[in-house]
Amino acid sequence: MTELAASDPLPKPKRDIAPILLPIALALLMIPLIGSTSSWLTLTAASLAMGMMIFIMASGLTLVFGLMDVLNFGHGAFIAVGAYIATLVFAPFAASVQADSLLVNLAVLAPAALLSMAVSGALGLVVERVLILPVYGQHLKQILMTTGGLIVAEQTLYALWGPQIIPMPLPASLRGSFILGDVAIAKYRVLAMFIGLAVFIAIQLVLNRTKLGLLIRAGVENREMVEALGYRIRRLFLGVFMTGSALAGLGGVMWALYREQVHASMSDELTVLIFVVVIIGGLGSIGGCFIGAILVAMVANYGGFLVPKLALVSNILLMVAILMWRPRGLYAVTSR
Amino acid sequence: MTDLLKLSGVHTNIGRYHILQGIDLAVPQGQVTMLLGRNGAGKTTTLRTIMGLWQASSGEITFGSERIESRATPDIARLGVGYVPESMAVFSDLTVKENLVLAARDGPLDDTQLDWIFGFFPALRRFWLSRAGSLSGGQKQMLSIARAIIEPRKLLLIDEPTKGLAPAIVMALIECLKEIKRKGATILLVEQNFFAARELGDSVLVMDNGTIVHRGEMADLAADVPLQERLLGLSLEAHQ
Amino acid sequence: MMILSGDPPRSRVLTLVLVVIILALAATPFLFPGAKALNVAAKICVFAALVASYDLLLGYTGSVSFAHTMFYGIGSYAIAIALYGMGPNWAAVATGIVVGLPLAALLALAIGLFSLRVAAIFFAMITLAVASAFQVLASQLSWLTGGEDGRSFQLPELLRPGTVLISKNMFGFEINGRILTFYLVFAVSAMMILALLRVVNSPFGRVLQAIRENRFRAEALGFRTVFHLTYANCLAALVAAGAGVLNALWLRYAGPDTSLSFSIMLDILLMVVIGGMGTIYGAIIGATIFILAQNYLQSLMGVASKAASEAGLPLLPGLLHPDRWLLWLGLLFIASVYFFPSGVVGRLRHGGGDKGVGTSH
Amino acid sequence: MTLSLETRDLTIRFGGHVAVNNVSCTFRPGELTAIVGPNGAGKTTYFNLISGQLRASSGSILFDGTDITLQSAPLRTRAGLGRAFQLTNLFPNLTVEENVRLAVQAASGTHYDMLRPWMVRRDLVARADAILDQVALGNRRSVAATTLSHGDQRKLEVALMIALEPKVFMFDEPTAGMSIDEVPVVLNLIAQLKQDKSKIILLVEHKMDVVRSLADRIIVLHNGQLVADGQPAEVIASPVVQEAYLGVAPKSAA
Repeated sequence: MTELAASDPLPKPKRDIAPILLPIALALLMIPLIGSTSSWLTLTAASLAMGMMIFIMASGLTLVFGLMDVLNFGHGAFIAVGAYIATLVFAPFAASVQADSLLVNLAVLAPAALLSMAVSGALGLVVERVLILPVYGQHLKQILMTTGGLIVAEQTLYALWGPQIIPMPLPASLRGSFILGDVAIAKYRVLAMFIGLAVFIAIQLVLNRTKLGLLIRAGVENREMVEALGYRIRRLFLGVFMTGSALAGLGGVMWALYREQVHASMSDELTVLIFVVVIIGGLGSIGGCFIGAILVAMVANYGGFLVPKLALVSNILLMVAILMWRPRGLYAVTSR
Repeated sequence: MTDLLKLSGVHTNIGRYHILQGIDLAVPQGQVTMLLGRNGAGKTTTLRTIMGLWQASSGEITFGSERIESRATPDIARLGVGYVPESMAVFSDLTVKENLVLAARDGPLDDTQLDWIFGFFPALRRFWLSRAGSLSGGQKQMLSIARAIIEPRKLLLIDEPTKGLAPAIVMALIECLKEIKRKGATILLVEQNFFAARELGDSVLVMDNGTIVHRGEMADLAADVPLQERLLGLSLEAHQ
Repeated sequence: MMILSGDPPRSRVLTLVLVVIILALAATPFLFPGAKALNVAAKICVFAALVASYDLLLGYTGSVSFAHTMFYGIGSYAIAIALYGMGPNWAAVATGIVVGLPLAALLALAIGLFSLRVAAIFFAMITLAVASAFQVLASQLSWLTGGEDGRSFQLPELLRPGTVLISKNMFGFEINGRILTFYLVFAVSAMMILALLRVVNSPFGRVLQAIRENRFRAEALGFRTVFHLTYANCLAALVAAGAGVLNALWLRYAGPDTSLSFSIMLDILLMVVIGGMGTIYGAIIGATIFILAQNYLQSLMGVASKAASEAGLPLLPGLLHPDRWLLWLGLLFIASVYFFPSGVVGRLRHGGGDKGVGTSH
Repeated sequence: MTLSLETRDLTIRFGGHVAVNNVSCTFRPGELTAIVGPNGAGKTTYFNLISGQLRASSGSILFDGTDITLQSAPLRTRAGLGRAFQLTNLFPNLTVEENVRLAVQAASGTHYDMLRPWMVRRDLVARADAILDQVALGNRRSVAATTLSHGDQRKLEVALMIALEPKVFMFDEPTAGMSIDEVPVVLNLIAQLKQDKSKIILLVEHKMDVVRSLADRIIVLHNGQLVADGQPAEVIASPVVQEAYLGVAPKSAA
């Protein structure tokens, strides 16, 4: 492949870095407010871990919207389904989960996560074909149909598993914290951060370094032209939708382990959270979604520490503040 | 000479609008066929219907030996049809390189083909790694055309490539299209710039109100000023 | 005709159905004695008004709001907190109304100015987020709202069941404070629905429809659409809060489950879709069908579930359990959006030989 | 003070593309100005800048002595700028009469009247009906706008503008896509409006015969720039128009 050195200066567009600086500035601003460095480090680590989990859950939603102009109000259902499926694996292997060996734990955890992703991905296929296909291009009906889908999914979970909360204990080797001096960082949070970052980097690599990613980015901008170049975008979309659903499932498992419990109503709670994140990030923007997730988690953690009462409405306040600054979110996607 | 593309009795409705009202046309192999006509005559709709972006409500479209009127756009593209839309539709978020990588559907970019394209449009080499969105209108048009010819296509559908371009760029474009034609491509070209049309066209079709109102040799139309005026609604008084 | 603002039902069957519903509601205390029937009738009245106000948003402006129960809840809580705090007197009722309704309108104003500038999809998401924050807030501020338990309160003397206004030996029926409360609910709901009918058929209402049809063009005609949408949002919030007041007065209680929960939001969505969006009359039909089904079909489900479990069928008992009521509603909802988007009213009007679209002459 | 509409160095850029480039022009009452130029010359964009659908990158617009460059579209309409759109832009599921009534209502300043049913406003209804008769749509008044033929929809589009009682009429290709027999109705309407010498009329049009029969003045846009301005006969004959319309000169192509 030709790699040509540019002979003339390229008119590089200015990179919009203000949103990237935002969480950094917020974190730095909190050092004096929180006072103790160790608390600050703990809270920051907690924020990043939580942010990564939220990002994993929200990324599919924002990508699907950007690519196909479909807003799935039922995205939260994939999260709950993922979590429930994981309990299916956890229950019979409770002994392995509690074994004090990382390898044994992972031998249960990894298949559980994979199965969850497979099931929620498959569910994504069904949802796209049944609920979304008939209402492309009609926002109002999309909202109504997918809301209906959310109810049905949630109620089915109740019917199958009952209304009780199912405990989902952390595997033994992931309990406890890493202690660095007087800073304690929970082991599971480190894992969550690691997985979240891996997912983010993977998404970025796919989007920027592969032809598939180019297709997705091009499709976000102009679906017709991608088709006119000879690519079957419907299949591409279905693939993205299923990937997004599978990621939601993965996020569900991680969230369940974080809370150490599973409940059908978790989809409601998380739907709101991921909506706030994708609104803040700018509908359709992966980078915005990533920053938005971290911001939401930071506000929740720092806010919860400083002004516990405020934590209840902190998301809304954050959203209002961001939208006053940028009415279409941090990174507005150009085509809409 | 065989016809590469043939439309017979094609009607297209968009919503409640009956835009194409029975189009019969043939694009001979290896020629540049001009499609002229005033705004709203249905030229763009004709190209979009061929490309499958709008579904013909009736009629037949034959490409080579295949019937394509009910095929999906990607399948039509894969038969070897390149499309340069009126809006250029470059992917502005992608770099020039990435735009071309996508356009080279079946493999990596071919260096000789690329050098050939750079020969016409040096700007593309210069802005190889820039976002397409930062290009000027003319450069976007070049990219859009480059995208359609980066791999050999049997048929090119090009919609008003000179629209809104400065004269010097128009000249470069005309040269490029002539070269593509020499290489054996078949082109159906929508154009409002009559001089560009005269330079390039072998045969000509004129549309009005969703039908073809004139078909003939480009040279004949170019010589017949009253006919031009009648068909295109343009006044050429100043040249008399 | 003026009481209907020149927008009659325009279908003989629809007129008949509406008349039957309204007469049955009005005569419930006499026709169907018993607390349950009266409860169902009162709930139909309250929800008809609530759904009609939602229709103003969904059907006439095309914006999906998930914050409607929030306004409903504000009305309910305002009256409950006032009567709980100030004791069962009329001043408390007045305070609840004077505080609750403007509060709802103000909040709607803020949300509207904030989110109606951009796409409809933003409005839907933002209302969902705000409503859920409000729900959390209401359950956390338990010193004010009673938390998860809610607030029970006493009504003013006149409205209590024990207050006998006309004794049984006069007409053979006893008219007591409970029945008076029912008629209060009935009358206020009817007034609110008629007022909404007036609004949607006013010049203002036509602008709302114009915005729904083509917002860009409405702006080009000189209408500042953000303000129109925001006014509509405020009006809808006011009526919703009014319905909330009635609901609390009837139940003598306000709590998260009866006035704020997300499932009420879904009920409203379902009622408006079943009844027919953009008709106002659809609200009456939708509320009646839905609430009758909820109260009478749900018990049927219980019977079926028990039968299925006795027959030893797998899965079915769980799916038919009355608690899975929402599952079936969800399916019904999807089916009605898909197959039946114009609702009962749309079907009746269409089948009723009305060929005009919009208003006929 | 007489009515005036002026654009000063009006410019708009989309990314690297300058769609309208430093256009300065003053429009006078009693004068029908046709704006011509090839496809993509920036005519509709220029219209969108004046009527407020787009915001200028630089330059200003003065209307009736006020700088309206930063005003929103609704405010400009209220100030008296009326616009008929190139692509028919109606309220599809409302009746023909309701479409016009909405415009009449906007012109009368009735924005937030929500306590009276619309039929009580007989003045609005009567005016709407009168305008429908004027554009020969009186017999279609109670059908939905979407069921009208293309030509009738164009007429309705014009009716909406007339109903606004604007000081400036802006027609964007009013006869585009009309069948031959429908064209005269619209042209007669424009000719009628021309009788009122206190109004400014702007017309974007491709068909030169239409321009020649109606225009008092022609301005030519080419690649976003104003390249000619003057009497119809002299502008049409000028070489710059030939080049703008017909492309590069033959000698340079040789």
